[in-house]
Amino acid sequence: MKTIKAIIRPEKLEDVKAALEEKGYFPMTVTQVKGRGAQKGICLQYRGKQIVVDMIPKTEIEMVVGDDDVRPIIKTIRASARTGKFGDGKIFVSPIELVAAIRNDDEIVSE
Amino acid sequence: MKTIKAIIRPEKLEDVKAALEEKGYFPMTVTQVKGRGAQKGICLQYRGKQIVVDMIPKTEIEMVVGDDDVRPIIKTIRASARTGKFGDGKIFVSPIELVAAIRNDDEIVSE
Amino acid sequence: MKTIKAIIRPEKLEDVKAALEEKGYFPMTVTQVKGRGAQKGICLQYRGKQIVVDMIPKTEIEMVVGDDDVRPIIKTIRASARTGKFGDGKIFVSPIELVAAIRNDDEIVSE
Amino acid sequence: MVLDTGDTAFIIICTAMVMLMTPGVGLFYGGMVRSKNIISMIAMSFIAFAIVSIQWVTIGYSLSFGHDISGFIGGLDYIGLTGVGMEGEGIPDMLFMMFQLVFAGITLAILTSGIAERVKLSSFIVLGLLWTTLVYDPLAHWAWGGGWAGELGALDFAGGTVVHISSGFGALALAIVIGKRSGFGKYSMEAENITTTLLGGSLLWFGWFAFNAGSALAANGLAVNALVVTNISAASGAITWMGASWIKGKPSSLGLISGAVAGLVAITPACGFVGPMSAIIIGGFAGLLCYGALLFRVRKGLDESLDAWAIHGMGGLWGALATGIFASAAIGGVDGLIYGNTHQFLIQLIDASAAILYAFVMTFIIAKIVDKVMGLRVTEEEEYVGLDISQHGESTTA
Amino acid sequence: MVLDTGDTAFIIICTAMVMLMTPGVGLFYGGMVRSKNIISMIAMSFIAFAIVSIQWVTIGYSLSFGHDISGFIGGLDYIGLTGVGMEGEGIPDMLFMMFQLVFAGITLAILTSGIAERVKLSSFIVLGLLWTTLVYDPLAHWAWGGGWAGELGALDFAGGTVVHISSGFGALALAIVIGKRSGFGKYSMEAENITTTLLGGSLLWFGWFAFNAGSALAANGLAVNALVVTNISAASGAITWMGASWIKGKPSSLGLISGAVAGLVAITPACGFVGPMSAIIIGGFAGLLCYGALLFRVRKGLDESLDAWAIHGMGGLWGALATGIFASAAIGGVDGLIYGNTHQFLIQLIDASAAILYAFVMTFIIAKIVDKVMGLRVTEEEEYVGLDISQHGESTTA
Amino acid sequence: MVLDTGDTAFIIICTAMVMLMTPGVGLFYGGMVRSKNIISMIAMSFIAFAIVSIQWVTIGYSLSFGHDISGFIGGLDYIGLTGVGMEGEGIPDMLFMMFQLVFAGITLAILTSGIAERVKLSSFIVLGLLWTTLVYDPLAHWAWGGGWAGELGALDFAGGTVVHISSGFGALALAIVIGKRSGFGKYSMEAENITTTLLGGSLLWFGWFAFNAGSALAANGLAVNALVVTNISAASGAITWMGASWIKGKPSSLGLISGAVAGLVAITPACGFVGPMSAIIIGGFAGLLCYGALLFRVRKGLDESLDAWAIHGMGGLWGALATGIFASAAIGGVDGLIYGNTHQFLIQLIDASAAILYAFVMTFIIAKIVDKVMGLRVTEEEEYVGLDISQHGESTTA
Ligand SMILES: Nc1ncnc2c1ncn2[C@@H]1O[C@H](COP(=O)(O)OP(=O)(O)O)[C@@H](O)[C@H]1O
Ligand SMILES: Nc1ncnc2c1ncn2[C@@H]1O[C@H](COP(=O)(O)OP(=O)(O)O)[C@@H](O)[C@H]1O
Ligand SMILES: Nc1ncnc2c1ncn2[C@@H]1O[C@H](COP(=O)(O)OP(=O)(O)O)[C@@H](O)[C@H]1O
Repeated sequence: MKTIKAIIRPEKLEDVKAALEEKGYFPMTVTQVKGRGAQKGICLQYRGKQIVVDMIPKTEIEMVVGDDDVRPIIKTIRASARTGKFGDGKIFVSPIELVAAIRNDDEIVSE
Repeated sequence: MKTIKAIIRPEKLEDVKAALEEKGYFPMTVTQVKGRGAQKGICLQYRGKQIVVDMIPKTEIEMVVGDDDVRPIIKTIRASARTGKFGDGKIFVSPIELVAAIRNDDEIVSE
Repeated sequence: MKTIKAIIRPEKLEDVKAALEEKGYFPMTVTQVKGRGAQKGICLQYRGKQIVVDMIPKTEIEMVVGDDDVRPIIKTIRASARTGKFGDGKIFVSPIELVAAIRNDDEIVSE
Repeated sequence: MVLDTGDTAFIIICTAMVMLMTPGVGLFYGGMVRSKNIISMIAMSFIAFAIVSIQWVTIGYSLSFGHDISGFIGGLDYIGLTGVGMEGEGIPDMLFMMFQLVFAGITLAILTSGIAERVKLSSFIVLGLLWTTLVYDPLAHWAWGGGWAGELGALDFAGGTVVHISSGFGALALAIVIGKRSGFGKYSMEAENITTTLLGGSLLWFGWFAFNAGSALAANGLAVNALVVTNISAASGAITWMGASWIKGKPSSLGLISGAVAGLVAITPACGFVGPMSAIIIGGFAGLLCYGALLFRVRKGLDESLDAWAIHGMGGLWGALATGIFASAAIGGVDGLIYGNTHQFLIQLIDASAAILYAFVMTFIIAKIVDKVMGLRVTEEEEYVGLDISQHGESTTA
Repeated sequence: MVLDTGDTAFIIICTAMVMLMTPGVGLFYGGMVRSKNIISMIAMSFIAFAIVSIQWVTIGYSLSFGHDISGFIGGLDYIGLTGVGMEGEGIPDMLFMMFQLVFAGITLAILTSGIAERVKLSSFIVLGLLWTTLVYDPLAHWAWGGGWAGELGALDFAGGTVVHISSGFGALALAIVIGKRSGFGKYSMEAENITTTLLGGSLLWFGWFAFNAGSALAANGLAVNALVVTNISAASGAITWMGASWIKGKPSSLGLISGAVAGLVAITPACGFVGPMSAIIIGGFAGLLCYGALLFRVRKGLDESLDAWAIHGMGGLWGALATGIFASAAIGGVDGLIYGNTHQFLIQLIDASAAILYAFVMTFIIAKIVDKVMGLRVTEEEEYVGLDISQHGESTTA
Repeated sequence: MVLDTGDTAFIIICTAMVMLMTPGVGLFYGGMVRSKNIISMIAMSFIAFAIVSIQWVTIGYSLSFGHDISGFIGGLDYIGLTGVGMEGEGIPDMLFMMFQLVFAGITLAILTSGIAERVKLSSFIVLGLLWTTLVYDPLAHWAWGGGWAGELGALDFAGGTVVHISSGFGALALAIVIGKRSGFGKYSMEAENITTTLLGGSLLWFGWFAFNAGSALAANGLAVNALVVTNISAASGAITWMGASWIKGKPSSLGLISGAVAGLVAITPACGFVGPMSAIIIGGFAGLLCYGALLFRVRKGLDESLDAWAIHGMGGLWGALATGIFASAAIGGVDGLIYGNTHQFLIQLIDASAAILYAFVMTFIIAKIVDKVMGLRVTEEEEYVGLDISQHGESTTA
């Protein structure tokens, strides 16, 4: 199992959700975060000076999925969240060793 | 070391905290999130139509613990957060390689 | 690649950001969380009784970085976020297998 | 008598200020529910005001202030405001009608306490129309429209029985019929937007000056007396509730503002009859009593969620009796118990008891009927998701 | 005539209440934009009020109420308030000036709907000063200052054309000149702080009593009529809009409060001329019409963002016509269409059409000029970051 | 003289409006502290109002308005409101008492600026009772109750020295005694709920009309003058502060509203004596001066946290002097410096200086004593956790 953490533009959340749904991926956890990338946020011009607004609101989507689903999900997120401009976000993938349900005793152990 | 991420019903947080305390587990970080599981959220009937409310507020508890504590903690969370109905949440376990204190130079490296 | 998750005092965020910037580390994602450490939060005396305020607002900084950057970043965070008192926070390091940009098709795979 | 511009100006402004109390109740309540129901609470206050506005000008005013029928209800003389003119004593009759309208509106808003976070919107509208017609209008008639209570000599200057006992005990009946919120008693359901509640409370305190002073229907000494004792009672209630809750734990801001409201409720029937020093006692005791009632309710596991019963019901009861105790002929022409007039106290007791009984029983019956016919309560899922989304399709960050 | 303390007290308080409507508009709008622009919306209302306050006492009042020049504009007699004294009929002239000031202030605040979330602050200030001078002041003169519309016999009791048509159609022109918010139509831009909007709406409803009743300029029967029909129309509008949106989906609280505002707008020109039962119809139809206008606007992809056009513009138009339809000589001395007076209806039609045309075209021209000279709109980055940060250097949690 | 219904109506409503300013201060301040202390700030305003309400009717009114003792303090004639009746000149004496009560209440609320986010609740209550008795009551007596300042001919129409200098310089003394907030100067403590501050500011602006116009104690031309100049000064202060802060950086909404408050403060003593064009200057300069004072305070590392000193203290001082400069006999019967009356200016200078000295020193002493006896400040942990939790056991999402 892997966990995919995608940091996207908040205004793209609906599109991403819809695109994932279409492909059959439902479960996810969403958090409101703020962030900056390598571009250090957004530069505003103000009377000749540059003012950097460095903490931009972003939406973080976390999905724990089977190993084979990682690629299609990344593709789907990219397709639906991309604008081509700085600030589109990043996707991070890391390992999950165990997924346990709370409602019942179901468990999936990653080998 | 492992990190246990439990996504539970917000109204169960107090119970879960109390249950963990009783077993001697204190440290944790809590985040307000929203999410949906495989059931795609909650279905409301509205004049014959189905309206799906898909982003339900949840509480995420994150605890970084020793490997041997994983099982008892999962058990405790399950016991205190379970209602038996859809939406009870999930527990994810993943590896942590290093824990460093900020107050002093203590560190625990996972082997 | 590694992900560094630092849980710090909210009032230290500006200092930590500035210190990291100085060292050239920009990208990060920041979340408002609450937490308690081994000290079980903060104890207030109230008419002889002890009242524990156990969920203290904290700021979580997450940074995905190359393996070699882990040590200097931890050092920088410690230097800028430390007060020496309980509640200073923790830093957790865990593995990242893949970093994918959304804006374009750049990817970095951890070996 | 000719119209007086001072009195007319006064009551027009008072009407506006009392109107503002209705969203005030919405904000006051809205801050005390979980955030997923805050829109619902505020919207119900608006809806209460809107539907009562139309009900009142079409039929309610007539039922309350039309010619008396058997001491119980008013006749249909003023239906659609026919015959309500621009003449009057000091102020136009039409203005009196309007001033009474805003009282009817806020009363229904107070009632929403008993069904908070679980009522079906459509059912609330039906219930609200029935309640204002079958409970509020008769009670207004009894006290002020020529009904039996007024005839008996019961004193209710600004609505202790009509507004507060009716809505407080009504809310209790509703809470019993609709049942507890799911999870009540199992996990905490604490106030989530206290700032909003404090804002709502401010608007209530502000509007209450108009509510009570305006009930003199003229800008005269009696209005000033009402103004002064109203403020004293509010302050006194705030202090005693805060003090009592301090002894038990920490002095919460919710206790402070609830105490103020308790003091305001209790002085409402009395404010045209008692003096400043009595007001300190009336408000102070109201703070303690209502706080006690709240603790009692919680202990009993009753989910009258936002304490309309404890504060408006019990505060209104205490106010009605206190009027019978502290009334001073020098102020309002009637003496109370402390001046040896047992008779007045008994009248107050009868009046309050009748109002309690009537409001509780009628509300219970109406609620049961609405529940049978269309279901009073949302489904479990709708309740879990919250009324903002399930009833209004909306959500708010604050 | 001597001053009357009742009337003077009345209009002083009404002035304060109408003043409160301006931040009321700010809160109402502020809750409907994305949180990153909430400060900007509220601040623009304050700024509107501040700059109009100074404009009005230096020149605006004179342009509106100075001696008539060709029916179009007032002369410069009252520049700097020279000659505006403490005498007057019932109330001091100076108080009349002040009561009119708060009307001018709120009108500019309403206009900000059309440029919400994308206007450059400095340009708004210049635009606002031009607009109030070149659009508001002439319109106020036409209707109330001795201009052609008043002479023609057009009825506008409290500002249907002057305040609502002007700001509503002005906002439409602005929206066209400034262009859509980036992302409009592509992703949802739903209201994020509905509680704030409901609070703003409450202050509007409250203040509107003063807006309309105060326009009688005396605490008399006419003021009371205005008060009563204002409330009825608001309630009626709230109910029909809620009802209509219920049929299409869920009854949102935004619909409820928008309907109330629609009802309030529509009754504004009419409130001194029509009776209570007409008010039910005027408000009820306003709720439906403005809701329809909103849906139409959305369908057309027009980003007149906070619906000043749909609610104030179309509601104001309907109100102007409704005055010509439902006016009753028994109330305001003039009969309308339903009493057989076609003439009055035609006058209303001419007046409203002229106001629409003038407001739309002039606003369009002013906006174009400001846009050319200094740029009306922030940069894409500034818009993305939000006006709170980019224009004010601030941000707020709520 | 007989009572006048217009005047009585006017002052009753003004009383209610000024009352609303006290929670207005709470909201204004509450939005500017960190969210963990927002309840505490608002609650302190309520508590201030509640305890002053009781203090005033029992003893405070008498100390302020009882028969003069050596020009310094009032006698005990009116203890418990004995002898305060329903007769009076134009308005009942009892109403005058009540109107004065709301002034005393808000003044204590303003004072909380200096101890924000770090005061122990119990100590604040004791301090507040001492302060209102030993600082406010004498100052009110000096100016309005027959004390030396009034006798000397000092002009203070609505409370420049009594309300604003006293609370502003008092807050400064408190801030010095209690010490900086922990972390002050080390990390940023910016306003977190600006919407709440803007709302509070709106209520202040609204209530200030009643504060100043009501101080005429009659609905007459003088009240209208006060109303008009009050608004002009507020607008002018808002514009200059915004402008000045624009030059230095971005025009924040907090600067805008602070400038409005600065203008309102400065016009307070002057509003019954100066005309509209003077008001533009008074308010405009107040905006600049108070902004400068704020920058000075920050530079000096003084943690008078919410700038009561910069705005109320310095604004009040400027207002007192400005009254001596711009007063015009045509308006309030006295000429000022610009009409050649140096004498009046000197009187104003003496009066303001005495008030500053008295308020600062007495507050300092009281604060020191309370600190010694019971500790003025919470512990470090309590401060870190925030006063909402540590003093009230509550927390709020907004
Ligand atoms: N290395 C990283 N570690 C943690 N978060 C990151 C990293 N890089 C990017 N992010 C997150 O992704 C968001 C968007 O990143 P990117 O598109 O690179 O940003 P930008 O163009 O705004 O600089 C950032 O705001 C931040 O929250
Ligand atoms: N695979 C997953 N990845 C990320 N989050 C998940 C996943 N599955 C469940 N969750 C989180 O756990 C919550 C509860 O899950 P579950 O009990 O399956 O939900 P539900 O019954 O509401 O569909 C979800 O709202 C979501 O936040
Ligand atoms: N083992 C852990 N797992 C998850 N979060 C932790 C852990 N230990 C500490 N934290 C987080 O770090 C914060 C600060 O920790 P620490 O400095 O130990 O806290 P404190 O002194 O407040 O007890 C906590 O509030 C919590 O959010």
